Amino acid sequence: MRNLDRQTVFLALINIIVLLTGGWIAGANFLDSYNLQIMASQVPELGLLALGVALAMISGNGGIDLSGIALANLSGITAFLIASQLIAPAAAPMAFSWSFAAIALCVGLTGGLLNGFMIAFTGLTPLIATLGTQLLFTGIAVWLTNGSSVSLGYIPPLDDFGNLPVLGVPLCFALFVIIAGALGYLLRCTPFGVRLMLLGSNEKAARYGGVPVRRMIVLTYTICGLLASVAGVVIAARAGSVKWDYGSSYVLIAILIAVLGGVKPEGGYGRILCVLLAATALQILSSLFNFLGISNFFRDLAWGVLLLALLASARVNLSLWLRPMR
Amino acid sequence: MTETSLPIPLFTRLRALTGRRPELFTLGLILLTVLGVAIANPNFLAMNNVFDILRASVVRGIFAMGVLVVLAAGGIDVSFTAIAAFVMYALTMLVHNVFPAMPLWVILPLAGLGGAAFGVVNGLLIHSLRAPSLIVTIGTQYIIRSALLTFVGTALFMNLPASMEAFGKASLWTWTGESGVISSLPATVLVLVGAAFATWFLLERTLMGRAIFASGGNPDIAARLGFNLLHIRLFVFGWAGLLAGIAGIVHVASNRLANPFDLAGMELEIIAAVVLGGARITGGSGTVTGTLLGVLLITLVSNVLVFVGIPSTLQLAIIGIFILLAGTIFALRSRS
Amino acid sequence: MLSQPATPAPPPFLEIRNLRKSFGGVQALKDVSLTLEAGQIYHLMGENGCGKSTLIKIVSGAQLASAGQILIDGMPTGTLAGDLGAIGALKAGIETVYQDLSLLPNLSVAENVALTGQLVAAGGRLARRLQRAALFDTAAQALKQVHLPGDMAFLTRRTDSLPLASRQLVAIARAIAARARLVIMDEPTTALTRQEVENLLLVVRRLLDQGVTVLFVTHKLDEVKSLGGEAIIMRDGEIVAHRPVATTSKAAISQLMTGREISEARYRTGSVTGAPLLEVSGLSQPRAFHDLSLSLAAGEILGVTGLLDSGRNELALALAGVRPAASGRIELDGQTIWPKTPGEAIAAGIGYVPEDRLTEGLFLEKPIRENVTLPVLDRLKNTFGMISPRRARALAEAQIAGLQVVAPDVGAPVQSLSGGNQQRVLIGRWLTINPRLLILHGPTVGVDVGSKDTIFRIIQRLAGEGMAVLIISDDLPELLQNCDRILVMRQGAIAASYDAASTDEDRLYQTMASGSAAAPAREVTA
Amino acid sequence: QDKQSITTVVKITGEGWFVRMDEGVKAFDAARENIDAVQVGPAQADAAQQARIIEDLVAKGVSAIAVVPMDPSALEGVLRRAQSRGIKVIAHEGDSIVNADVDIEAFDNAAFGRKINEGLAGCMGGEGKWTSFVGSLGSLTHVIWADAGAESAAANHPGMELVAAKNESFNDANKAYEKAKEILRAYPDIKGFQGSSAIDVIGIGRAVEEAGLIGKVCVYGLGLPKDTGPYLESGAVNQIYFWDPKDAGFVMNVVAEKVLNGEEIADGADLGVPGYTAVKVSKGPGNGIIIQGQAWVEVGKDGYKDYPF
Ligand SMILES: Nc1ncnc2c1ncn2[C@@H]1O[C@H](COP(=O)(O)OP(=O)(O)OP(=O)(O)O)[C@@H](O)[C@H]1O
Ligand SMILES: Nc1ncnc2c1ncn2[C@@H]1O[C@H](COP(=O)(O)OP(=O)(O)OP(=O)(O)O)[C@@H](O)[C@H]1O
Ligand SMILES: [Mg+2]
Ligand SMILES: [Mg+2]
Repeated sequence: MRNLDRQTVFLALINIIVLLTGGWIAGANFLDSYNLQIMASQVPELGLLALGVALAMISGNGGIDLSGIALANLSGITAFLIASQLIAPAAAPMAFSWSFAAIALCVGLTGGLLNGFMIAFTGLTPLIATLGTQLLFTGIAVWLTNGSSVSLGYIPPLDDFGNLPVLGVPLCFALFVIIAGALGYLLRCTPFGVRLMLLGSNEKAARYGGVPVRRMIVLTYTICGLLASVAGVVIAARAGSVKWDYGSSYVLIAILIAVLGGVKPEGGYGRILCVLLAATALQILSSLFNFLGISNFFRDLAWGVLLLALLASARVNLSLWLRPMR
Repeated sequence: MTETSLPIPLFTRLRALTGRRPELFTLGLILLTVLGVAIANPNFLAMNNVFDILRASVVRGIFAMGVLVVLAAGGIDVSFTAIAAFVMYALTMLVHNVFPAMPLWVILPLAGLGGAAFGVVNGLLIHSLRAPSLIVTIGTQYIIRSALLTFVGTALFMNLPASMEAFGKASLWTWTGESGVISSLPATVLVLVGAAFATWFLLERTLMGRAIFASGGNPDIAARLGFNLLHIRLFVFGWAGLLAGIAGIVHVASNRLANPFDLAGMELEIIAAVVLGGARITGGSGTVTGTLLGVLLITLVSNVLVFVGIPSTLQLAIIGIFILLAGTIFALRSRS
Repeated sequence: MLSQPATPAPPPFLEIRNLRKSFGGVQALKDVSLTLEAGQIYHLMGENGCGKSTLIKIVSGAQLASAGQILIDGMPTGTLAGDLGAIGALKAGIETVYQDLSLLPNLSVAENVALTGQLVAAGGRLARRLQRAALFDTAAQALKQVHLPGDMAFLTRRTDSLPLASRQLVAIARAIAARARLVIMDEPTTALTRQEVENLLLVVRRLLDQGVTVLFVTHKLDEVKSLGGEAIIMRDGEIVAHRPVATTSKAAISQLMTGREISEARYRTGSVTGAPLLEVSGLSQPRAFHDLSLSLAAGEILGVTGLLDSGRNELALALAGVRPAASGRIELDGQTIWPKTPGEAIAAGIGYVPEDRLTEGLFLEKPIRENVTLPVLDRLKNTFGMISPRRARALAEAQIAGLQVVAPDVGAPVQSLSGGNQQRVLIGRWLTINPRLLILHGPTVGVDVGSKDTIFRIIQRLAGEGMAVLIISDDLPELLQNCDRILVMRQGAIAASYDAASTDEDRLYQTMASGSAAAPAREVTA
Repeated sequence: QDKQSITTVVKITGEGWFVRMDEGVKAFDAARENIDAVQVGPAQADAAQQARIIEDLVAKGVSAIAVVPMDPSALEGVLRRAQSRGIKVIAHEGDSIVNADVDIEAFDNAAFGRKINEGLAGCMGGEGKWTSFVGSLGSLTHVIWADAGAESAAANHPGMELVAAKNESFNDANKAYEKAKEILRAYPDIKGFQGSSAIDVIGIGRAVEEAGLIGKVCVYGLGLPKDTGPYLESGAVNQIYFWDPKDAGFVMNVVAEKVLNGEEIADGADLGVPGYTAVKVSKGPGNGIIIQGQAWVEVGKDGYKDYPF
């Protein structure tokens, strides 16, 4: 128990330290409310995908979701193509936005179900299954758009959702936090979450203990798909356009965030709050680098080092040094 | 229960055979694909096509040999493309700037050495951090690639050393089609043959090979039986790095340019090829023959779509479906 | 220590001096000293968690000692035993057959048997040619000594495709192939049927004849008696006694191990009170069992035994919904049920304690609380659909108190408990659903006499409360001590049914092992 | 008074093209005491990363952003927010962008496409099969060049037959090579290639060289002198077309400075940079304007050594 708290505190501290260091060396602009809002509104795309990866990892059995960003893009593209057929965005922007979101969620649900079924019923390892669906989703997106990006145009409600702060908090960030909160609640406090953790810790024992393993796996990856489609809506809202290869660098970054957040890649353990804190820490760090005009290559280097350092910190036994000398 | 001595049905026997020799299944898929494409477009069986597919398989194949060894030992490596990029770019620059006359037989071993050094660091980290190799190599991939781009260089590099230029152009056999188009079997194929043979020898004829499969089957037990896990990991990732370094140079030589942005994002596709060749992603199995077939299969599928007349916008989706279907059949087969 | 010869003689084969080992705060070994002579058999005995496995791991180089010395032929192997390392121990001729056998599942029989020899010859260095011809030769010879086939088909089989008994023998063949001077066996007989145990004991005797020293770890006193030699008894990380087996009674050994008296008497005191609860008729599963019928009343304890391939395990799995049968009829309390998943069995009121608690039963790194409350999570929800932490804790605490589990806190991970306590946590899980029928599959495998005693008392209490209990086990004394009736299965059918009070091990065993031609000794219909 | 800051955001850091552009930005920075001009860009060719960088610049509060968009439509949102915070937005190679004050094109894209195709047609003698390559179908300018080339061929050279148009090379020389091989296989009698991405001609050139078709097949297209050099030497690539990214980088900053100072840029204005001495100004898709220069350069085997990039 104490161990868990240590990690949360550690990540929270990183957030605060980076933020303060930023304010100190990058100037007051870094800490003003506008920049905080910008950083907050940048977190959800990646954060949602990282939550999906975390969930897949927790379910165990080599769980991972490589198809997240591909599904997010496909959701956005399909939703736009269908919704703009049904409703003219300019005429009824609100109705358009809602139907856009609804269709995107349906696509995410379908894609997640496909992942879940592939993994639960064919015995395909998640890595290969989601690699296959990643290509499939990307491929469909390319086919639908002929490879070019699709511009949504300026649709006020969507744009507001992506960028407008309400009471100082960007809407999409608020949604992200709410989703993360719900997910955290689901994992920690509900029978589903406890079963998922147990399933990830020992699949056979979970089956013998009456956990409906396949249903759980399908459900888990469906949630991952839904998270991806929400990310798709956020992307569409913020970029004002959708394209098949948007965020192609996100696949590995999402895994990075999940692992930085302390999710055990072998399954059975992970905390949503930590994943959230890892996502914000990475965001603040990367914004800081942009503020300082530090090369983006160097930022990637820093992330790699951070990941290894975090893995190493789990290996270092602090009590070894804290023990008084004999 | 006593087994009845009824003649075993053909299907069951076939299944038992592919259970023992999963690469036969891969071979079957290849034959099916070739047959399908040849029916759709008989031109496909022309010699220049065979050469082209071989040529396109070389770099993938060399990488895949390294990945096979890592998978067999129960690990996953996604940093090898970054290692290859680093080695190929840094070494090409070094040779060009300092020893422009360096012959190929020095360059290739140097590349191997450089790659192996990175790989050994991977192995060391995985062993000492006791973390899953997928995660550790994601970290090192970031570090290696961005170190290359931050500290070594980012620009496309066209002035290859003469020996590499010649190696890229060398051909084992040239064939002139009726239209006067020349196609040639590149000499780089020899590197793949060498890498495959060395990997086969290593896996099947040395104690290290057995140790690799042993640690892939169950590392704790292997350690108890006296196999030194640290040595195995250092070797396995070192081997993957070595082959990656060599593959990088082959890539540069045959492309006749060194682009530090190249090869990124290829890693998962190569892992998929090895898995389609019958190696389990959970470790402890896999063969060189199967891996070569897996690479051939992936190259084939990504190269024949034009021949069948599938528009290029559908290619990604088709390859995805193919991986899902083949993977599923594989998974179902090995489960029964 | 105790058996040190008085006159100066050649140094003992193996001497352990003042060995200590601690894990964090736990002192697993406290100052252990021990001498082993060549060609002798030693039995290492003691309750769960007394430090047997730790001692073995240190001697075989799998773990480092905190302090102490190990000498082989009078020569120190380093200040700390762990300096030996796995390969060092193998070189010194120490072979260990661990509880889990330590076979490499994906390698062939030949490789499992003979690879170690080549590895030791190479001094652990891996950059060596694999001697393929020698590999097969050595393996074939070693396998012959344990009565396994040495033909190519068997040599090239993957070990994970072998039955358990053969795997046990393959592991011993490995020790033979490596020309071990000391063979350590950690609970080698837990999963074997009696026939297989006999076979194993035969092999052990032959090893002794060849001058090999054997260190045998077991909880089964009968085997100790049958093999003779010396008993080394541990309690709480210390050696408390070292005496010849021949002159020490079973009761005395038990008492030395536990520090209290354990009765050998029958635990079953109650009698069947209720009406028939479980009615199974015509249950069949191809290649496992066919046309099984049995009935079990509330408050009754029914034992089922048989050889490994008799279908008893499959019967357990079919009733528990893990691997449903193909045809037949199961009635529980007048209702026809057909559990296709463990979940459905649980819903019908069937609890199943699986055979292998580590891989099939427990979530080792998870707290006791979650291990116990898994089947009833839905019942612990409050109005917000949230598991009430208070209720979960209270339930888990009630269960472990009822089963006398020794644990610091229900938040402690299960892996911090000893084997007997782990088993009780697992039983506690099923008691949360108040099952009508509790199926116990090998309830005391790898559990020491003290914990066994506790578990048996719990079983009796449950039956007394009206639960129907089905014990599937090959530990015949356990069945005789606890059951009302014992069904003996053979080749997928029920060969006989005995009244437990009036039968004995020999008769049960004969029924189990006799060929299908021999008629059962006496049929008792319930 | 605060120094003004102009940040140029490119598609990807480190590529030869943008390294050369950086020289222009640096030159501008050195030339202006009171202006800080720097160039940044993402590490991966990913529109998302580019958008993030711009957002951070907006938060940082730079005076002007000059951007070479990876995917113009993916930047509309963030550029609108930049403008609403009073930041001036200059684009280059993005004449479809609505939320920009100025878009600078080195030339009239359609004219550039026609020009390349004219060269190709001359080499082919106005007869035979030819095909075109684009970096990706999403690259607007590439598509314009390829389409304009196709129109020009259709209008002026009825003997030229366009086959398998607009092959995607994904800005990867190896992919361009493999595509070109496929084309050579599928159309053994092909006579000409028109490339759009700077590396297209490298890949095509290699395929042509290996097939022993130097002199039989014409290769024309966008290219960088230094990178394409070996193929120009061997004759596998006949002629390359480009504009100097250094000048483009410089002129973007010049325009940004003018916009910051509130200066009007009229039709025919002289921006003081070669190729941009008499620019054409037209209205953009949004409230901004589009500036067009005549900054193209065309070199073959003989002239490429004059350009050190
Ligand atoms: N790796 C470890 N970390 C912490 N404690 C350990 C570890 N291994 C053993 N222990 C503790 O050391 C003590 C001795 O354990 P050991 O496994 O040697 O017992 P054992 O006599 O073999 O028991 P059993 O009969 O159940 O096999 C126990 O209290 C156990 O909990
Ligand atoms: N020295 C030997 N004595 C007896 N049988 C052997 C010996 N060497 C190999 N065999 C068996 O003969 C069969 C064929 O051997 P081969 O050398 O072709 O190995 P393989 O595993 O089939 O091939 P590869 O190593 O190429 O995958 C196998 O079943 C192998 O186990
Ligand atoms: Mg033990
Ligand atoms: Mg200046």
